[in-house]
Amino acid sequence: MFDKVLIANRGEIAVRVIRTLKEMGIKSVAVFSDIDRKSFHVNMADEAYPLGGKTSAESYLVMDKIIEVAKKSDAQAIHPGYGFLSENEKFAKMCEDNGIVFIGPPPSAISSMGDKVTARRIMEKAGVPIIPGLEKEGLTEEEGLKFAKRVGFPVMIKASAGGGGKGMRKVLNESEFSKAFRQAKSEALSSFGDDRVYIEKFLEEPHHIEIQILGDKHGNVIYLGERECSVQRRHQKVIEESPSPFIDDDMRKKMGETAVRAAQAVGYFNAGTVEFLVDKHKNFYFLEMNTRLQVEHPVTEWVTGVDLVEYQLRVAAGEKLDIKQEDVVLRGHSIECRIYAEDPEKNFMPSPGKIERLITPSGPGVRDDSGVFEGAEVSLYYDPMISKLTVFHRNRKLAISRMLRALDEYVVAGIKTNIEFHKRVLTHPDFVKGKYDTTFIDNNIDYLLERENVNEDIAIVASLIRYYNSSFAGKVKEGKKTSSKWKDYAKNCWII
Amino acid sequence: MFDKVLIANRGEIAVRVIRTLKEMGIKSVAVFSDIDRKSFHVNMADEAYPLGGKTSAESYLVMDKIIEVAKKSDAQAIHPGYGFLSENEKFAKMCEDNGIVFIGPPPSAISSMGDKVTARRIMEKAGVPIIPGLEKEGLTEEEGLKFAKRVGFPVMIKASAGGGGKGMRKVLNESEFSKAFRQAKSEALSSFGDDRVYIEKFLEEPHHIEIQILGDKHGNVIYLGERECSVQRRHQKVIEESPSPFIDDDMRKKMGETAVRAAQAVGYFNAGTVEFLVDKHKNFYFLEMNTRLQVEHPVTEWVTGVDLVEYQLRVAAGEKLDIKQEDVVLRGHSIECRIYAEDPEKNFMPSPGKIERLITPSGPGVRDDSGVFEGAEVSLYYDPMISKLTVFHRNRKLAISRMLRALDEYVVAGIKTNIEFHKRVLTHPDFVKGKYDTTFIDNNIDYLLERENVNEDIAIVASLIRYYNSSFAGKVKEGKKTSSKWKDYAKNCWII
Amino acid sequence: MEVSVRTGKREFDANIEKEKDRYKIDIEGKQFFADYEPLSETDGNLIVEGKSYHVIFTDNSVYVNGVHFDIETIDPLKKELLKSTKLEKDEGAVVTSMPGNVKKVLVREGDRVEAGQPVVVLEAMKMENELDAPKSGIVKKVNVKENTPVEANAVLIEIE
Amino acid sequence: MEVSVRTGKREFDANIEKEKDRYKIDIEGKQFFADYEPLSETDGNLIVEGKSYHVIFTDNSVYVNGVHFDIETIDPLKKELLKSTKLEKDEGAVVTSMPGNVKKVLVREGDRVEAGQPVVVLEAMKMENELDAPKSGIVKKVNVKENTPVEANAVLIEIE
Repeated sequence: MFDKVLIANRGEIAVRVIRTLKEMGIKSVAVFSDIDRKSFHVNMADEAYPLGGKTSAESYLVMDKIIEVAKKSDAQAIHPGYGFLSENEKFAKMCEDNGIVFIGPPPSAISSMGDKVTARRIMEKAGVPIIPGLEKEGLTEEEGLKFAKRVGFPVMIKASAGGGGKGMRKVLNESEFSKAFRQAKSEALSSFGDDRVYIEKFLEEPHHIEIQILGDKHGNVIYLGERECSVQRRHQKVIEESPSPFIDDDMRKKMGETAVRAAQAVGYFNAGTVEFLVDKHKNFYFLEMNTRLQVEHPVTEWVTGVDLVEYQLRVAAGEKLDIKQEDVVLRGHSIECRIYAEDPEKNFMPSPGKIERLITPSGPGVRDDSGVFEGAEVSLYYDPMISKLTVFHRNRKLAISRMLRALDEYVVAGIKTNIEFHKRVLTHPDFVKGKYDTTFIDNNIDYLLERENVNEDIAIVASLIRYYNSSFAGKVKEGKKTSSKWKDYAKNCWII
Repeated sequence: MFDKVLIANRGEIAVRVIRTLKEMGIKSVAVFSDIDRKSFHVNMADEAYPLGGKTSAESYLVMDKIIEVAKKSDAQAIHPGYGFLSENEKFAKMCEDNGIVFIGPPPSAISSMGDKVTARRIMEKAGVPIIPGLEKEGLTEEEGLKFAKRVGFPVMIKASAGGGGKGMRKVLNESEFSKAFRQAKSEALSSFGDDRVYIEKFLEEPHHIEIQILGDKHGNVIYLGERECSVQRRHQKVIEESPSPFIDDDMRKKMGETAVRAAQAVGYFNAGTVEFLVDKHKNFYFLEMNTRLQVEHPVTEWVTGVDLVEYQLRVAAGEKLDIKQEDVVLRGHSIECRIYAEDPEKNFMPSPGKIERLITPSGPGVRDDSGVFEGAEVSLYYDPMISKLTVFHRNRKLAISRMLRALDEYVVAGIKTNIEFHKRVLTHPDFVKGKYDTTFIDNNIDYLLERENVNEDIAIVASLIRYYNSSFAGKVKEGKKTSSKWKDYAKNCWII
Repeated sequence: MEVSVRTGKREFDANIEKEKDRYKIDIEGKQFFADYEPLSETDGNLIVEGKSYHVIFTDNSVYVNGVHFDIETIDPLKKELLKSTKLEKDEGAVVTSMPGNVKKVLVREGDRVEAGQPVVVLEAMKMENELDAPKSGIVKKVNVKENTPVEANAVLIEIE
Repeated sequence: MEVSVRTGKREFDANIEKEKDRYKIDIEGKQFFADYEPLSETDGNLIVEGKSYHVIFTDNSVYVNGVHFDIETIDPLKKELLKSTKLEKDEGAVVTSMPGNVKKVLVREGDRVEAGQPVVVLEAMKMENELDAPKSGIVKKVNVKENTPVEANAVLIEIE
């Protein structure tokens, strides 16, 4: 096993990886941008080296600098986390060339899965169901339209080299096709330097369900159940759960075995995720494969008892998997709520600033994977996800209750978060029944944004007491603490 | 199920119970002494009522006041936690008489198990092995000595009505017997108002292993594995784990079935613990039964997946157990470290004061059941246990590593704690091998109190930087922040 | 003690008095008896009619059991001052109802301004207030200089 | 900057200088280059030779990665003053080596005192210092009053 591992990442996932490294007796090396000098992962790591720069492009994406730190610190391996360089074939190769183990799959698997057209081709060959689609070099608008008419609208146009919604267009009918096709191509070009696009049948009321797999360098691949990720906002996952309330044991087995086939088709090792779209008739189609640790991996850890980061390290070090498929049993239910620094009432705009007060939940069946601490500054430079709250209980109903209890304990003051939004989702009748698909948030946004303000009178009582005490303590002098909002009020009252 | 439950307790166990009440949608009512107005459990509860008083005797032990609050707040049931009134037969009856459900066993079971002589008699009749001993009304010194000579020294003299080490004497040989007998009797009288004592064979290298049981009001009793509690200091548990590294499946089953028999012999329902002493030949003997929730219950919750507080409530409300014995599977390994506000270097003296800084661990497989918060005052009036840290992993070795990682994350500044002491225990070769009994701490105290101070130079560097910066910021004026310890130094330097 | 309160939807005068160890509070006719205990600089526990609440104060907000509220409290006298005099003698006049200190003049004579555009920053009642143009037009006259005091009802700027 | 340092076992003078963004520190011949970043009033992160440490300061202690240390730092001049003059002219004399202010006199003439028992509280160098009886005996003379200044080397109390 390694003695020292560098984590080429930041925030909660860097902290997450450091925790398992500590448990394995492996020294951890953090890297940080200028913005992140005060961050949690730097404080948690055994060693920390500056990358300089502010943006990701100036820091966490600079491969040379990271390799240099790895060499300087004698790190034998690099864990890339998710995002950043985690699915960068070039970086994986660069590690190899420098005698450093990249904790991920072989570079060839990254490149195969990174290009959607290639991935579809390989999956098709491996017998993995794919969404009816048309992908060919030099696809013309005419060919595309002909295909769309054949499979029926709506269809999706997607960038071959893309991801995350860029270069993606949903086309409802024939008349929209031409414009959408051209827009998708130009967006693909500007985003990925590659204007190739492909066309797919659009699935209605689709579920996003993904299978966690784990493979070693000796050809063994197992699956560790699924995650239901259909609570999404603009293709951004918000809440995930395992198992999915939508599928049963038979389907789980079928999807799991398909995912293993998909992984084996590209000679995969490492933890990985095969994402599927599942339509309302429970047909499932390969969507893409994420060749790295997933944000929502803790729900799988809860239900299977497997520490995925530990196994990433063991596999990377060449160990054989000591878990067999029959050892994997889902032992209850787990839910994850991603805590974002954002203001749901202002169209989910990021809400950077200082976390003035932070109380994280604890007690039975609760796990908080946080990337921040009280007093931390949430910057606009990086992802606004500050933490992942996960819970476990023996069934889904109890897990929802536990999550609501944990969310009640969770306090983040100073910046806005989506904690109240999560509570609305978890108490929505459709969510409670487990009857939701990827359209859930959009279709219920008004309900989900409502606030009850049951304790407004109490908030007033508290404010009055604060005002009363600070008046007598002579602290209202500045008028700042207790009445700063009256600035706006005063402004409105001027006679002009 | 109940709508509202009063918790007749404080600290971490009150918080623990409130968490499950919230998950079950039951309102929680806290009570508090004058000292506890600012405490965590008051802040967590839905409702809170003052009991007045400072000591336990003036507050948490005043039955009338607690019943009065329960009535005033319309609580239908009272959860007594552990300690205080949890094993008070009179209080259980008083609840009954006032139409309030006591969340515990029938009063008769409390009284049967509360008197050691009675308990021994019942256990003997039920075929539960007991330590060879002599108990009879009006036991004389001569009878005692005769018995001791027959079974062989050492023997233990114990108070019939006692517990917690009071009125307890270990007698190594005949010459000590007379004095010890008289001391035990007088201590028993002053502690419990009852001078009856009994005599037992003393077991060498004994393990303290206890079985968690759970019974309903319909006669069903199951056992939920064991807890190894042999890491003790003066009969005070410090670290517990489940399963015990000392026993195997066969023995677990034998002890479990014996514990169920013990519970059934007194018509038990509620969660309960049957404590056994196990000698080095793996003979086990009934020690006592705790007719309430146990401090160390979270390790059982981790390995069995059962929320014991939830089942206490369900059973108390008359529900039938929906878990059968065959459903109970131990799924890994859990360890608990009790975090005490105490100074191991000063003979474990309680260390009251303000918690200036508190950082609690999180991440995979870690649970912290705390009764305090940053800024809280730890008072001398009550138990100095501020938190229970528990971890879970798939085997014992990994669980130890995880606990060490979690202890590394745990920071309590301002008061002294036993966190470093725990780390010494967890890395002691005998503990690592799982080869320890109740003499472990006493036999290894020097090793366990050693400190490594590996980072002393870094502490000096930090102090110098602090001094440097505060000098330039003009903050050293007072000489307080950076050199208060020089008072003592200066004192020693005076020429007198 | 009278205190003016404003929430997102409501605006009213409340009353708070201290009676022994508790506070007696009147909010729009509803009476509350509150037992408040500070836990730290930011946190406190509030017990009202037996119910317990964890309260956190930040510079601008109060959190009750973790849920965020914007509640504004101010001395009713100050509030009255702020809105007392409704002068409307000249549609184009930027007038202050309070004495204060001109912090910044944001326009010059001859500038084109839009209705609602801030034209002067005035410091009064320890607060900075932006005064907006009452209508669109051209700045005819600037009657004040920066860092100079002005009287109540003074016409600071005239717009044509 | 010279700083006197005392730990449980060690006592020495250290040196600390600031060089650009980092601190250069000398501890008993060992040199450290430290990058320190405060995280809050109490917390900071320290990077020394690539190693990262979480540091917490309380009034009397410093915690490194959660582990508690008692480190005392003081201006070497003050320290010297505190221990410079070793007068031993009279075994029974309670003498101050520094000028200061008598805060409290804990004994009266004729009192019986034990060796090591505090007899005077002196405020000097912004610190309160208890002066102990150098030997057991009877207080023969109290030469000072509370709240009055005394010179260095003054004999405050005589014990016989």
